[in-house]
Amino acid sequence: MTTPLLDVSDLTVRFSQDRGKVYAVNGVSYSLARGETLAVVGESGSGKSAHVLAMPGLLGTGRYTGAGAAVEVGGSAVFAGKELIGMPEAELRRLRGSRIGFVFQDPMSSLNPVLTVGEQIAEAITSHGVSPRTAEARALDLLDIVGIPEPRRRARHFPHQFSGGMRQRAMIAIGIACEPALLIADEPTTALDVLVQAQIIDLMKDLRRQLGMAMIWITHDMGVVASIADTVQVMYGGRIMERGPVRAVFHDTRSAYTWGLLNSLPDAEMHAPSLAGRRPRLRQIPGQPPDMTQVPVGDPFAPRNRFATHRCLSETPPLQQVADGAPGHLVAAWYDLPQVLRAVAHRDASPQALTEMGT
Amino acid sequence: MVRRFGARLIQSVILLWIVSIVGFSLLYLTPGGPLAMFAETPGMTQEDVERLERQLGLDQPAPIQYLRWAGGLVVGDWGRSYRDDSPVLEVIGSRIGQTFKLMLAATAVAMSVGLATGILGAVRQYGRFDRVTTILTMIALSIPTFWFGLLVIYVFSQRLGWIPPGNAAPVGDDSWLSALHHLIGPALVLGLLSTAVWSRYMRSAVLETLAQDYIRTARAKGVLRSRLLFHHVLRNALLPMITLIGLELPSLFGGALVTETVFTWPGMGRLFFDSISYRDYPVILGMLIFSAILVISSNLIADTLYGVADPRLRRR
Amino acid sequence: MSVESFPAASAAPARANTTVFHRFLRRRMAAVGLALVVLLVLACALGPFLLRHDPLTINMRGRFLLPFSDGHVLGTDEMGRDLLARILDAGRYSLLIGILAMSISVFVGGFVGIVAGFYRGILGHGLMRFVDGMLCFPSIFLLLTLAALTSPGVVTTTIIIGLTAWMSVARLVHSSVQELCQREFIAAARALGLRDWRIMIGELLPNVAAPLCVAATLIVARAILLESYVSYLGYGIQPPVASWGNMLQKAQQYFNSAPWLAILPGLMITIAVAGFNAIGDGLRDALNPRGRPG
Amino acid sequence: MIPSVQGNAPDLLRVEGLVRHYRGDAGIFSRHRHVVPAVDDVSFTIGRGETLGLVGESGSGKSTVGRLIMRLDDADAGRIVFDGRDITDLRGQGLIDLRRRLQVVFQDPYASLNPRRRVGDIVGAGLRAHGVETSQSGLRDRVAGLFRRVGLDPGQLDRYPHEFSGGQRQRIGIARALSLEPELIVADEPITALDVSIQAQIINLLLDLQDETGLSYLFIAHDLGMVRHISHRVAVMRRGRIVEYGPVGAVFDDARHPYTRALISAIPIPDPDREASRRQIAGDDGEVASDAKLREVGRGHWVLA
Repeated sequence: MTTPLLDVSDLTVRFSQDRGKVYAVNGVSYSLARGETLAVVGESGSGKSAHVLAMPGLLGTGRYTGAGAAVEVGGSAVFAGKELIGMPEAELRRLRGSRIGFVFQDPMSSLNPVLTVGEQIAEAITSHGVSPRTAEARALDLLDIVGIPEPRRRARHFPHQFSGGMRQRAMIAIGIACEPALLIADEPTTALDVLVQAQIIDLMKDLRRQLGMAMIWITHDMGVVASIADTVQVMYGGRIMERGPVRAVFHDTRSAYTWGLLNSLPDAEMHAPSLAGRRPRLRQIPGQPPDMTQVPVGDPFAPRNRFATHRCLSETPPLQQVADGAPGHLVAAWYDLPQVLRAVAHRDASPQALTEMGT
Repeated sequence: MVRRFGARLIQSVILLWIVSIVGFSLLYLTPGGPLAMFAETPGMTQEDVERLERQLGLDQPAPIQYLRWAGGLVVGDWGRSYRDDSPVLEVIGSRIGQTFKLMLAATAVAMSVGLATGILGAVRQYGRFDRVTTILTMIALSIPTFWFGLLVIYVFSQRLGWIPPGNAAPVGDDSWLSALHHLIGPALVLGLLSTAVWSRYMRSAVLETLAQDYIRTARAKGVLRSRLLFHHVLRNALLPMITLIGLELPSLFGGALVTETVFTWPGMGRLFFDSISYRDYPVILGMLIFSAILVISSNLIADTLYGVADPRLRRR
Repeated sequence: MSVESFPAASAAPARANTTVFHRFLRRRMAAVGLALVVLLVLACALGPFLLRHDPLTINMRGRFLLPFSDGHVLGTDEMGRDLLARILDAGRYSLLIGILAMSISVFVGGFVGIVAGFYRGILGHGLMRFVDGMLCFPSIFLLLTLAALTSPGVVTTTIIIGLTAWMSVARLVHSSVQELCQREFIAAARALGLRDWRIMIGELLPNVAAPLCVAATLIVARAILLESYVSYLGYGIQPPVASWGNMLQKAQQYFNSAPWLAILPGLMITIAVAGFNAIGDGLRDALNPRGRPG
Repeated sequence: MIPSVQGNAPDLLRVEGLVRHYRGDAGIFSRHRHVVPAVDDVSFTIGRGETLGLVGESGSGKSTVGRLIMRLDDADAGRIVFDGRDITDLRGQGLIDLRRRLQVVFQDPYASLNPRRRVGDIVGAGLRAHGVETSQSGLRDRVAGLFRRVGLDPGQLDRYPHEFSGGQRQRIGIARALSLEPELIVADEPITALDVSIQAQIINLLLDLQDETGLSYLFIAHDLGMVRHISHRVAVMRRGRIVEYGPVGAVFDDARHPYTRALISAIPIPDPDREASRRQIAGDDGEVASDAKLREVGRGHWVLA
């Protein structure tokens, strides 16, 4: 087995702020192979963005960040043989933009409003020791690669003269400018409309194939996960709940949280519109997201999980290979979900009972 | 761009109109009225006062008086001083140069020191330099200008003898060196307050810019720290500073007035005091309107410059 | 129907452990400012009752006494009056005028700001253009003109300062009301059929209270400064009533022989103004906690 | 000609030729330029107990339609008829009375609750303003009842909005809308700002309330899956116009307008196998012809052509 591109172990992130500590990421370990696409799914506050941005030092540890919250990052993240946590800022800077590229959620606020798009793309290249002239030519190529027509004219435009989709394409051009080994995409399509989202997903798939780069794609949309991921990693309460090949996680779900997420989505097949009679309900997950200011104890999903045992509430389950599952399919759970579901189905004899999982 | 300027121009004219009404009614409504001074002058009979009233058109109803006065304002006839009957514009014109000189010198000090300390403070937020400047700006904002002027005169003029105690230049000496020497004291005193204002604005503008998403993008690109500061942070943070010039002008003008009285500087400030003690209504009103015109036009210029400097407003 | 479990519901984000006051006290400058102001107010309010000397007793044999001589902690002035007693007595007027003028400004400015922000038509525009017009005059010009043309005194000085300082409050409140009116809870209130005055008082006012408090402290600082200046020039508080400003007027003449007479009142003004400014700044920071992790 | 399906029962709401244009520049006094979507010749009906889903991308004008119906904004042309009465130009007391029958739930659960008021007061504000309940204890009881109905703990009446999570706040917003027992609720993207695991809770709550009281919804959203789940009929908006309109089944399974088809085909399916076989239809970028009219292509199914 070859060495992984990125090897994360026991990563923790804490924010200190006026209101106290936020336990954002609580011991995350995984590895990413070269060329692999990992989708990190979770809700707001699950730690999905925080843990990824903490590694390359984009979470307030640098000097020019202006973030009011102090950040503590612990654990280890080895990228291409080098430890990122605790690496001096100057060295991190050389890695960012060259070996690790980034695409952020909101292309409007993520692009500098007073610099031209061409300048901003070229800057990603000149910052890593390429002459301005070469960089400019390369910037025009990049605009063409990401599908922006008339690159020569568009390069002189400012971000506000671009449409939302075009801006995100420019952002992608910045991200891939130095052909990085890893592209980190933090909810790159969340701010976009569904038609534009589809175009951006297609573009990213193409680029991934052309450049052979690995990708970490952070999202909350299970549909997007299904369309781009090789591997899925479901996060909740700052922990990995389940992780594995995309088909295994979707079709052989082992975490109650993943199961709840997938089943709470509306399904075209279950619908029969009529004014009369009771319409089907969605299978909702009861309760509220966890309070991240509390010291984490036990399985973070336990308070909302109807299958939770006493052990779930007090003891944190380790992330382990699913015994009878696909290789690389890991879950953090004290319960055995398929067995529990079978038992419930048998007892209630009707799938309708599962509609309200928490009552 | 042109449309924006046009719209702002119309706004400015409307503002000027409002200003003229406010200024006029302010003086019209004050107890005593313009003739109170004459009524108290010994040797003036009731008939004399009434004759004067008719002569100056003060017996007309207020709107008529306003229209006459405003009409004169537009064509450049701002009335005549009660004291020596010279045209108001001439009186103001003879003094404004000195005041401008003082304001310019103070602004130069304020901008250079204020911007530099603001940037440094923000870049090392909560560092030692930042803490010290924060306290110093707070003190500078709180010191009464006239008292600070008195202290400066006492220490640097009377005790140390470094600077002259007042006035723009001794009679008969019009060398620029002497003028500069006389300018130091009042310019520093006037500049102190503005320095603090510029420093605080700059600091918060830089801090706000640092928190923007595009700064994270620039860091994610691996941009060098120096380039990040000069190319990304300052370009954005300096933009709103353009409008500060216009916004700061009224307080700078008022500060100049105060400083001039302490340093016996022969500018608008002295004129103003002479005029209010003499109740020279046309001159007082003229100066109020003049300062307002100055403020409005500088805001217009600052706004136009902003429109040119910010690409988001440049086109369209 | 589906009712979620209540234990989970009550585990909602709790952040009551740090209040605005706590955050305020964490800023060192703000805490120092508050301490200074409290100290100053207490000293001015209670001091005259505790001191041996009366601020008005003239003693022509004990003129220009240096500080710490003959039982006069801060010395005496040109008429032999105890300077400490005079300063504390003057402080009563200076602080009182500052606070009363602020109340006028906050009331007028708050009213105009809320009304103009809520009614955006001709009324709102007209009011705000008037505010803009007033702000075009340097406030010291306006203040001195009015002060010089009216009969000087404590009441007029207070009213005049209040009436020339409200515009900045109006502008602040106006912009914050406009921003609030974009938020959906105002639309919700309108959709519920609440009457305009109910929305302005019940929904908008509580939300502008915070910026109004900040503005209020900063305006106290400015009012104290303005009062001192007007009185210094002889158009404000008239002797024998003492204020820090008019104490300086006389003291100026004796700057060479008795500098403490001019330095001490000026210092008091600076301390009082800095104290209120620091409170205002601290409040602003405490009310807008930045730096939430994204 | 106004498209309508429930031909027999009288419509609760009927919108005819609604038009709203925003100027690029909001007058010479304003420094801000608003680029706000216009609404152009929009017509539809909502029957009693019915849910009409209004979908479109950002900038399609769907939220503006909601604001116009709520009379939070005034239309430039067209008519809004509520229960047989023209409310387009209603003002004063008449408008205030209308508020009891027509309510709204907003998108952002953080911006839609006054942060300085207790949630109990927020929910009870309408009852008090309309004089429905004047005694303090009676008001409290009613608000507590509303809390129970939307699945909140009545013991939390005296808390402030920031003490609640996003989903709970949206329940508070719904309780406020329900307080006056309206006949129609305009739900303007009520789930967009919520986490996935909370969205289903709110959708189920809305369905429950409709079954209990027979109220009607105008459900505005861009999430086609949720719209399909909750709506009886759907209207698809694009650039201020309705391009397709009809029963859910017809619009989703037999979409006629190329834009609708592109929209439906672009939604990623949360299943890797089905997602791999999903075929995406390119959207049309052609301008909508200004003389295009809605034409009936099936029973109650209308398409802009």
